[in-house]
Amino acid sequence: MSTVAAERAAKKAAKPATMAQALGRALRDSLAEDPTVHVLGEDVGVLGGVFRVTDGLTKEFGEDRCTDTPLAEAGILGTAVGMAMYGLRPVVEMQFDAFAYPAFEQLISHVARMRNRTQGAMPLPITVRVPYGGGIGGVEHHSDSSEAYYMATPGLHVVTPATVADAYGLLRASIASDDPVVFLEPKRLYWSKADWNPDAPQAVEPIGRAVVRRTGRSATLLTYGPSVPVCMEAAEAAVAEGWDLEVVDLRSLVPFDDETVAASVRRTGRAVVVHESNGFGGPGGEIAARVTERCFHHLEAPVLRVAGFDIPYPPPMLERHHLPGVDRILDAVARLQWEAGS
Amino acid sequence: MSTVAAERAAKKAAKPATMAQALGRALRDSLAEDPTVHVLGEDVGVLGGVFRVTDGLTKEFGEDRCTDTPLAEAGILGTAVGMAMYGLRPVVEMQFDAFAYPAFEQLISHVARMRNRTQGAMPLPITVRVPYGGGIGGVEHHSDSSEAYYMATPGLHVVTPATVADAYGLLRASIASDDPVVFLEPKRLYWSKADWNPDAPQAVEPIGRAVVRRTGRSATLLTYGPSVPVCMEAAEAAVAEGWDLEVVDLRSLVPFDDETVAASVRRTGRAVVVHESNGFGGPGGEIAARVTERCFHHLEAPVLRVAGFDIPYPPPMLERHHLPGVDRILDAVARLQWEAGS
Amino acid sequence: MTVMEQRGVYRPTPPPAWQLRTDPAPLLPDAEPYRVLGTEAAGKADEELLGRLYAQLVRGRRYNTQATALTKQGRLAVYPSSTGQEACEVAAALVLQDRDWLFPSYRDTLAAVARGLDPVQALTLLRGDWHTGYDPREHRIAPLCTPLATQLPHAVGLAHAARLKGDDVVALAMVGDGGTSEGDFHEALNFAAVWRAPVVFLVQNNGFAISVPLDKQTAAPSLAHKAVGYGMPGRLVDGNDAAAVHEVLSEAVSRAREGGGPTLVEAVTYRMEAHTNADDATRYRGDAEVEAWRDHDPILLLERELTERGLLDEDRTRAVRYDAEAMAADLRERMNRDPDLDPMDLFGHVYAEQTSQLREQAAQLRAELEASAEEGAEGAGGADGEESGR
Amino acid sequence: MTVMEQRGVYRPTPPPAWQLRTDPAPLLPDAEPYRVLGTEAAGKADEELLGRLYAQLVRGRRYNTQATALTKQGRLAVYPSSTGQEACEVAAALVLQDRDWLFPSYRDTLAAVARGLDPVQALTLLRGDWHTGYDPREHRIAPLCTPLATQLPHAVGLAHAARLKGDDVVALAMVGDGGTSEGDFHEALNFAAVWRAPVVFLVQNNGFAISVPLDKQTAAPSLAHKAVGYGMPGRLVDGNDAAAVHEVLSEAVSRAREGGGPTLVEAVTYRMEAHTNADDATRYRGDAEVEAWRDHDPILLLERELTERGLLDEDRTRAVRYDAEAMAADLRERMNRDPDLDPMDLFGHVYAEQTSQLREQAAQLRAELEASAEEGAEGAGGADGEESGR
Ligand SMILES: Cc1ncc(C[n+]2csc(CCOP(=O)(O)OP(=O)(O)O)c2C)c(N)n1
Ligand SMILES: Cc1ncc(C[n+]2csc(CCOP(=O)(O)OP(=O)(O)O)c2C)c(N)n1
Ligand SMILES: [Mg+2]
Ligand SMILES: [Mg+2]
Repeated sequence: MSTVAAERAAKKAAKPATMAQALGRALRDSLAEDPTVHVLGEDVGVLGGVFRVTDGLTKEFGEDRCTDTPLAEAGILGTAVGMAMYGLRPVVEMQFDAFAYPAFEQLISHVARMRNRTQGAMPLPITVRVPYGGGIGGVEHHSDSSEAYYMATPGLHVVTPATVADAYGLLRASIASDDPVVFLEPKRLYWSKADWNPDAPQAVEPIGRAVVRRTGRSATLLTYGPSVPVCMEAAEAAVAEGWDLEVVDLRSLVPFDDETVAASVRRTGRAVVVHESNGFGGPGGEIAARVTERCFHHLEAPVLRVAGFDIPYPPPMLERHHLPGVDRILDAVARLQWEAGS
Repeated sequence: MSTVAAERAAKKAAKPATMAQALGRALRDSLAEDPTVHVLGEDVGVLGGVFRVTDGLTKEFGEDRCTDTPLAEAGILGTAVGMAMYGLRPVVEMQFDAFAYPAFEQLISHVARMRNRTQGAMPLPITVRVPYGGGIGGVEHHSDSSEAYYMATPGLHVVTPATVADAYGLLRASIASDDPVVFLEPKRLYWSKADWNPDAPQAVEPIGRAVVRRTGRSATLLTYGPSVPVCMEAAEAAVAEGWDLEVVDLRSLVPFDDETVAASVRRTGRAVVVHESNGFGGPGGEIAARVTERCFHHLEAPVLRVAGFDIPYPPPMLERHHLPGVDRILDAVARLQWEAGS
Repeated sequence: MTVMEQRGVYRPTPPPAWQLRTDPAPLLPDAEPYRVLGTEAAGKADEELLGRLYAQLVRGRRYNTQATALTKQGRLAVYPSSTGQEACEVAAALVLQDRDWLFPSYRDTLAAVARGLDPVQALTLLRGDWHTGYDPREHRIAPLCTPLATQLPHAVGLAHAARLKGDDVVALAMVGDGGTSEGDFHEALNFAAVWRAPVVFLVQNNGFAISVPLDKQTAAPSLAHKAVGYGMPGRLVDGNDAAAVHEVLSEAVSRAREGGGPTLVEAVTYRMEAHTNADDATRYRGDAEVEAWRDHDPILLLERELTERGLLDEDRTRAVRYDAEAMAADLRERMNRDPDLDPMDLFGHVYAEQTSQLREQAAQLRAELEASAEEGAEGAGGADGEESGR
Repeated sequence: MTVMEQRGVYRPTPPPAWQLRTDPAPLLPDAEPYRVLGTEAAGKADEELLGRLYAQLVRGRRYNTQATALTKQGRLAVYPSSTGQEACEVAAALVLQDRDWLFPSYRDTLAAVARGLDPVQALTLLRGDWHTGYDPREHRIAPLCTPLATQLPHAVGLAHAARLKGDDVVALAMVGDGGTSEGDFHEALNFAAVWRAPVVFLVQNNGFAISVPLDKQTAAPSLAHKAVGYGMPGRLVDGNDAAAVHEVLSEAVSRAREGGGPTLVEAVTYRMEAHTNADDATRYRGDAEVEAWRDHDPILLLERELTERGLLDEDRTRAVRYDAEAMAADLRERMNRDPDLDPMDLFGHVYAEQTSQLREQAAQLRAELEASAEEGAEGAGGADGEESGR
């Protein structure tokens, strides 16, 4: 069968799959292919995780490969460090964003630095899976967007998928990476669906490459994770207003794909960064600053930011007012000084 | 005696004091004036802290007011939360920047949010003193610039002095604040000296106001804490190159003084943000982005950043290559596209 | 002499003069959970107290079933039921004086309610209209705590502060078996013992942390055995025996009140429902185990005792049930009303004073709300353009 | 059967059928630190071992004085001396097989040296030319750990991984009395016990955490009493009695090796010097206390024993001293040379592959270095424009 024919057949066999299923499949395939991969976390065993991402893994690979740990996040990540020191490749699940905070010291002071501290002698190929973001009606401490903390920590990769296929590809790549990766899973996309054939040969996306999800000429929306579908929707709605928006899904916050991003903004001359995380001190500042450094003379307007407000994450009944939505994105696009230039 | 005369007398009585002494005096005066103030931390008692900032406090106020705790940072901050819940005003010392990380969950999930979570019923007037930054030849984990983490956390104030007088005034204001304040003490300025009269009525600086340390017309250096003296030095050196640099000492990263900063940059049309913290994901991104948002049409060049490299803090013998110095600042100033405009 | 100076002035001395700092023997728990109901000790139990416990257990169970029902009607975002654990919840509330403080976890809304908090306020967090639905200082009930074990150092700090101020206040902090594995548990107990803070730690060992059974959580003889490592007494009690839990907690509260320092109490109980309504317990445990615990139901145990002793007649039972039903009906009725929310509250109480940044953001939201109200679209609530005084 | 499935299948059963999960009695430490030297047990001690311990103690003391001297000459940024604690340091090194792993804290460079690591490599961190001066995998010595107690979960994870792989490897992790207060201590011991990981935790209780004495650190009968709360044996040993520490650690290592799980060992010792050369111990402790411990010096204790038994003649003593002096001379000589540093190493090993951002930054530094080299200024080292292969 030719590659084209194979691809066509694979596409035909594709069935709707959720992002959670694709993530689970990535774990399964990693466990199957590489005996040094171990999954550990709270409730990842028989329960299959509170989001069911690890469903079936303990059954298929045994408790030694997919392990329910005691309830202690620093302990989980700390023991994962030890396991990685011995040559294993641990994949740690943090149950929710805010419950990764107890492991912060281990993450910052050890995970991120061990390779550097030992001049390359002891890399730590650990993947830390962190469900993040809101929009699922979670009560407090269940909806934080904590990516700014990880971005500010040299030595970590920070990756986040927005599609079912990327969920698989990026998680495989993260587990295969010889560096520690904080793998941020957008909670509200866990149940998002796409046609996907888990048995077809899957593309393993390289870490560190953004992708243009929609080409456009008026302005660029720079976004990632849970905000990607929102930006796509905004771009569709913008057509009616006469704007042809380009949408860039960053996919990897660290390393940052300056090339793809700058190329897009140079083309369009205008940009809005969109994310759920608080605006102040959030990822958008870094992104806007580096785009401006690189594209200053191409910019018709300052790079604007649409972000969560600078408040603790709100209670479920109010979260829709906090989360960047289509209208707020279009409002920002409207402020891109259209009278000023092209 | 007139105010002017009193001021003159006070100035005359001023003697060289170090920043560490001014901080200690601020603690002392706060303890003396307000019986609800309590100092706690590791070695803050008879030892007087590893930087001697709390020297003499236990002797003067007793162990109940200045308390050596067990060695557990989450426990220190967590018990401080409880003390504040009961109406006390704890001032917590973290021994070094990286040793504040174990307290991260308490800081993010409780300290920063308690007021908001309880709709104002339970504010937490806690000051967390964190010695930060490098330049003192410290071995690993003793020189982190962790301000980006705190800036990204709504509900915290983030304050850092650069002068002896500000050390006193800002710490007094932080302790008096009804909000939690992360008070970042630039380690390498602990022994910096200025003429200062501890017995003169002291200005208590309001939190949230930047100050122009040097006026200039060519470009603005936006900086804070340990980098302020470096920027002042750079500004002096710049004169020879024909640049008249303005230096803004931010003093408070949260709340951010957009007014003072934007006014300066609008005046000069060019800006460089200077800090020790890693560049990527560091405070500079936020600062550059918000300056650009506010001053876009006044800018002759993109706001540039001079920051620590995106690496784990280096060992003592190499740190001078990492820390932003005068040359690196002047190199950035030179890149502000002088041919392009005014 | 200050509080901090009251401690022994132990200094490490050379090993020839070494001695244990305290005698471990009295700190160790008994080998069996302490029980009252159905034992000789029951004879000594205060009848009035047993009656109050009974009324509260029945009310508590009804509260649990009502709250669970509200999740099905979409009136609660989530509910972690304490069905089966009512003896612990109720006893924890009843042993405290008004001036004492309770530090509940997310599962302990019932303890707050049994202490007198309005159930609607107790459930605010789980309904999702705000994080904490009551003024903690007014009720001396800390906010329901979700990040596990993080409330324990708070309890220690508060109790310590009260002691420093010379106030007669005890703090009782609740945590689950899973929560004992967290570092904050360790640090809190250690601080409490070193400071001799008037705190009681109540661990409800309900057998599971979500799906994880106790044997994957700890290898200790019992959780109460952890106490000796901090130099405080550890007590093991049958957590379904309301009289026993009350007695053990009362003793611990008295000891704390009298300056005797903290106590760790492990109450052995069982979580009869799933972790929350969102959980599927069949994935990790069998019916048989759950059924076995039904014989040891806290209401059943107490009812048996009261009946045998002729303390429970039909009138009393009816009155207790009536009271429970009235509470449930009121709760149902009030929870069925939509809470009155103002989106502008988002910007309230982030800081004592709003920063200029928050003022800008509030103005933005206000404008959005006004615009959508003008559009006649079903405006996103409270678009009156003013912050509520809430 | 997999490793994880070997645990008992304990399930919480209703309190009528309750039982302690393990017998606490054998887990509790004795009331006195175990001693060998000067006791009857000494008769059974292996003479060859005593001789080796002695040589290492003398060498260790010399190492400590030499390192301290190097701080005065500005050749070390800082040195936390283990003077007085050599028995623990040396015994920890000697009980391990080659394939076992050592997890030292910042104070434990001597343990690494006693295990055979080049002292210059051990001191790299404290000299300040790099963070870790050796390849941890080559030597089975984890990087010297500064954030307190954070190395303990690493030891557990490594030991667990080895067991999963079927390798006969034990991990020995060292921590101070102050470090036992950290949450990571708790979490590590709990994981170790639940997983029955082959780890030995050695707490050197040297009386102080910088200035804070033990009585402000814990109210426990002893630190070894913490063990029962995790379900592992706790052992108390005279930390200045090298033979006793060796014996207790050997037993613990053997138990771990044979699948018996972890042990917590508290060695009672004393820090004779200040916390580091930068510390001023007179601020928080008196001379009398320090002097009292001089009679209990680890070298003295062993010397007395060896002399009484006629195992230490002048030749032997001279040989031991000679060896120690040779080590010190070599160390001094090599530490007096400036290390050869390349600033471009800053960008090495942040990631497996340099990111484009780091490449840009490396280029910037390279340009700066070249410029300053050209200026003829005493160029900031290694400006050859290439990353070293270091
Ligand atoms: C720090 C932290 N980690 C993880 C969670 C997620 N979580 C919520 S409840 C729970 C299990 C708690 O078990 P236990 O302490 O036994 O209390 P129970 O639910 O049985 O009352 C977990 C893991 C959390 N809330 N906080
Ligand atoms: C997490 C953390 N907090 C604080 C420190 C600062 N610090 C370094 S050593 C020390 C005292 C440690 O005492 P102990 O554990 O008894 O070890 P010892 O120094 O006596 O060997 C402290 C507080 C640290 N290194 N790590
Ligand atoms: Mg439980
Ligand atoms: Mg010590």
